[in-house]
Amino acid sequence: MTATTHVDTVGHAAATPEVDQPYRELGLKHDEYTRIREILGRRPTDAELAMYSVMWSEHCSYKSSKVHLSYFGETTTEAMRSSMLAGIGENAGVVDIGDGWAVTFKVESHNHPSYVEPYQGAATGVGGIVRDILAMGARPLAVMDPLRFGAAEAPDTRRVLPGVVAGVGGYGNCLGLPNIGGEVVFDPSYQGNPLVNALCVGAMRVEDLHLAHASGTGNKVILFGARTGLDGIGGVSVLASDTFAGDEGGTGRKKLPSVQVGDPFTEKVLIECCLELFGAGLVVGIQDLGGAGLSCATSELASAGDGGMRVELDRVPLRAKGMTPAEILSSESQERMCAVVRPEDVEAFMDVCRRWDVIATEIGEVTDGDRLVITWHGETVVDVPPRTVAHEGPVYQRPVTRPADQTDLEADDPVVLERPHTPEALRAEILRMAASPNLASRAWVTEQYDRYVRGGTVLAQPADAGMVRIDESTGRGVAISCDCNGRYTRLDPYAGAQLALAEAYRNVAVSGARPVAVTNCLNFGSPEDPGVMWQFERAVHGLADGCATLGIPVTGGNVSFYNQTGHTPILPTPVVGVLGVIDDVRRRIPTGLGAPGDTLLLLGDTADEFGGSEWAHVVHGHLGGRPPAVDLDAERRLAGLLAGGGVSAAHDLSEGGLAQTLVEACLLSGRGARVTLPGADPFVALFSESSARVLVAVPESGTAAFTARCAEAGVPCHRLGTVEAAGALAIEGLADLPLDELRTAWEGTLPALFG
Amino acid sequence: MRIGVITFPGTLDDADAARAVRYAGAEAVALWHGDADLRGVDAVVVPGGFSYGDYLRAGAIARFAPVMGEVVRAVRGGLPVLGICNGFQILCEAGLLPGALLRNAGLHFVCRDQRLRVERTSTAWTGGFEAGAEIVVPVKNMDGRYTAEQSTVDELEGEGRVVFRYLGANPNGSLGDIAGISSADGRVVGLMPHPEHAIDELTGPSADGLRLFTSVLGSVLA
Amino acid sequence: MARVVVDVMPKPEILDPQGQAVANALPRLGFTGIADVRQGKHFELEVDDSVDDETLAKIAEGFLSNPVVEDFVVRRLPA
Amino acid sequence: MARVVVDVMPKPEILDPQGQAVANALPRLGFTGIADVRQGKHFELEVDDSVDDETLAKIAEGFLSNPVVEDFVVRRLPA
Ligand SMILES: Nc1ncnc2c1ncn2[C@@H]1O[C@H](COP(=O)(O)OP(=O)(O)O)[C@@H](O)[C@H]1O
Ligand SMILES: [Mg+2]
Repeated sequence: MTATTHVDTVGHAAATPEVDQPYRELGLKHDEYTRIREILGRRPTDAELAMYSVMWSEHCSYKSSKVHLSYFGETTTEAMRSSMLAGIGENAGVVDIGDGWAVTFKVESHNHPSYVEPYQGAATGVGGIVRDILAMGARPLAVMDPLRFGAAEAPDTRRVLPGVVAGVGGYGNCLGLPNIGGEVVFDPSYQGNPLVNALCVGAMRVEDLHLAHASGTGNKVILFGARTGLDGIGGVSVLASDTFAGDEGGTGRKKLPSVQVGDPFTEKVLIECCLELFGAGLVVGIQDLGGAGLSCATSELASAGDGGMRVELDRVPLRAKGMTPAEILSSESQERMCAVVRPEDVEAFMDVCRRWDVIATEIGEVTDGDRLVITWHGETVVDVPPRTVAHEGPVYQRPVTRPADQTDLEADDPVVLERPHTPEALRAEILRMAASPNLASRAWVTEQYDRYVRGGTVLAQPADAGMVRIDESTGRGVAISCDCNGRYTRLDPYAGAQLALAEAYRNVAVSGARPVAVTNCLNFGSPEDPGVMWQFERAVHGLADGCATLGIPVTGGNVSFYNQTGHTPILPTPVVGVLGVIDDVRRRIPTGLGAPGDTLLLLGDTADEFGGSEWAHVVHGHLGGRPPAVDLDAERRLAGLLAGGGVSAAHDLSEGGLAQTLVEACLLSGRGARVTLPGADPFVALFSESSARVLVAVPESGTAAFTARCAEAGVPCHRLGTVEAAGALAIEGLADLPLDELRTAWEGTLPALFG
Repeated sequence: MRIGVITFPGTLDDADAARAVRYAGAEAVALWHGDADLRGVDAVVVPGGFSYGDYLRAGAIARFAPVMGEVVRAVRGGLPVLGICNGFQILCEAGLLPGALLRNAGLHFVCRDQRLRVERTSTAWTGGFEAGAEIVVPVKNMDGRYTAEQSTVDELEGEGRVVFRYLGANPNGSLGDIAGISSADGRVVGLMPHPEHAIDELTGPSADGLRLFTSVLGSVLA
Repeated sequence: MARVVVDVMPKPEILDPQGQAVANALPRLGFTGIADVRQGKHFELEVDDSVDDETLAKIAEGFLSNPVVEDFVVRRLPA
Repeated sequence: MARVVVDVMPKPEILDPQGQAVANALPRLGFTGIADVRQGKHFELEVDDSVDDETLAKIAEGFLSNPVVEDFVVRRLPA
């Protein structure tokens, strides 16, 4: 049996319109299939059907989210756009950060694969986002990993979390990229739907920006990197079994696991090889191969270019025997890239690949037509207008309805919850909160990640934001933070998305950097649920409006739908990443307490706000009411103040409130503090999660000047106390908490659960 | 003074090692695994990373590279060589240092700021330290558990060839808390922690690691 | 007491970067004629005679291997 | 073409934390009667008939295993 004897060619497809094709099994709706037949004027071949089905999937086509995502564009002003070199629609957004440097960053989800196979799912998630950044022409500089799991003590979390963390580390460490931050959040709603988001940031000289375009008739298309195997073609295997049915008892591939295995060593070599190719000016256009593999790379390159493309699929180096054209086009084998190269540069291109032992194969060329034509041993198996595959997929206006329970949820105000009053009870509550899974030290996770490689890491976990140096001569660098509180978003998706933005923005500002751009990863339930679509629409609007208020653009993002078990969706989780620029990383603000004798100030006001709070969750298992009020103007004033310096250390306030911030600041710097709580109600002062607040340490001698600057900037400032050398957090009239006791509480939890 | 820094496929900390060399005031010379040529350098650093993915065994494949043949030859002539992390593993695999480095006892990759004691200062790479100095240098590895036959360990201890020892919690289950060792003549040193990540307080926990690189300047010029 | 061996190998269609690394290195070391290498895990267990084959299969499948990406073989060694 | 298997195990006197971890976990999973577990590597090679036993031993000893800490066994499988 040879594959060629059974291949479904364009000619064969035209001659056999009646053939029954398994489009439903491939996830296409009847009217989508009908549209493909209309576009082509005949039925699609197996290979075409494979391409359209993956490219028109929710994941690749954004068919449910497109109509909402356009709001990001509508709300981005010219001023916000001015420093954007590439935005939504490219592999990753690119921002001009000055001095001739461009920075690109993006988050992507790898949620479901990480549930099926935690290690490989997480590993290939990191690998994929790194290739996205590489495809912009940038050197990848660092990664981050916002993660969410089911309840900390659930048995499945014990399966998923250690595997995910080992996978993120196994891939990133071996690739030589420092991990500079992320999130670990536990909530029962993620049981069965863990969220594994991965962020990568890279930098390049502005003139080296490479976009995914296949232009220039006669230019060659070169596939390089790993061989193509049967990875991740689960869905398309129905075509294979169809094609082969009857032969040798049907060698269908029904049982193929749809997992991909990562090879970080190959990716490391691929990165160095690509950078050498870029440096030598040998690349006209480039695209990574991620989800949808060659289907995506060829159709996107061709449709973004000015001509057509011809590809000889039988030239693709394979790892498995007997692969069909449809399988080769759909394979999600990792560590591959596709480049467009001028004919006169092909030899030099191949030389660089040989030096790095990277397999490179010319598989086609750019043509002057407007068709993507793919042949298999001389016969045409694909002949399509590439835009119809890559950009003109279906668009849905899904029904949007505010969920029926939303009103009751908002009405369920946490004021009714029993609060601790006595000093003893408050002291115990501080320790209990510090030890709770969402607030406890992340060291068990982050110690598995290399933070030092490349020698440019200035801040990393447990700092508020990660920071890397980009230019060694000037000290110019970037800071990034990713945040989201899904409980806030559940209570109010519009405000929740803004609170995520506010926190990431604040974390970046607290590091001493100036926030300049935003990326996101919107993790939601099923778009076919009108309630979920309502959450989605509200969150997008909240984020976009928030960005407009702050004056920083969304440069890209990713949508992950269908995160639900049965009819129960996850908490709506729009993870927001904010990028900041710092002219000289030597001026970064360390996270912690500063020197003994420094004055401790609380910037921002505290109100009685417990809706969606960690305290309500930990102590009462309660979720209801309103999330904390959003005040983006206050966030902006705060950021402006911090950019002016004068601070020796800082730490932002978020989940767990001031109590948690004080505990962490003491433990991170190994110093004590003597503080008096502001306001009349110690419980509110300790645990409220009001936004736009930061704890800062200011040298004693500079305190008066700093508070004057606060007044000028319109930032409320409350004197809390002083930093002490001695080892305790002393809260006046309430509690004396020795650092050792705090440390035991804070550091013991994750090792005990996952040790 | 010129110090070579070798790059294998999968080497990660070569740029960092080169930066440390420059901070120490020497010239860093890039050496390529496939070239049997040390380009006339006065000392060599075999840096950290995951050469060939460490898929077979840490350092197992890299040690057969053409450049390593030259390193082995030059060591016989007294060339100072420093192996850091994967570089240490490669030197052990190549037989330039005794013993082997196995999977961490905790079975996880461990990255932390590690306290060390400098046990031997009569090596090409530690001459600038005070005997018994305590330093802080990052450790980050998957396979850092130093292991050797008891007789080898006894010999190392007896001859004072343990150069660095972990203080506080042993991060990987290394025998005798051994973090780094040297050849009998003190010209070849291997250690798991990363001195090239401790060359200033901006990007590392201390600047203690820089002293290994300044030490070798002294030892070569002397 | 019986000695039991469990060999766990990546499934044939699954990428095996470890085996690949070895296969690619062999010719460089001067060894030719090795067409393919796959690398997996080898476990040696000392088990009580009371432990039956079904239990061993459960241990191998549910714990020593990851059925999503690996196959296994259990062998009892002659005492 | 012949199929050759090489098993590489940590020497008996070398601490084997991976095997230990398995051995410690089994009782927690409800499997009793497993006295000891050791974990090593298992290689499967496809070799040309021209490759003799001596060459295979060299590959196993000089490359697939580290004689300082590991032992190995080479087996040719019946075709
Ligand atoms: N999965 C992870 N990977 C890397 N760093 C993490 C991860 N989870 C948390 N961190 C880091 O731990 C620190 C504390 O996290 P978090 O409490 O979420 O910070 P914040 O509330 O300031 O956003 C931060 O530096 C964060 O980047
Ligand atoms: Mg956070």
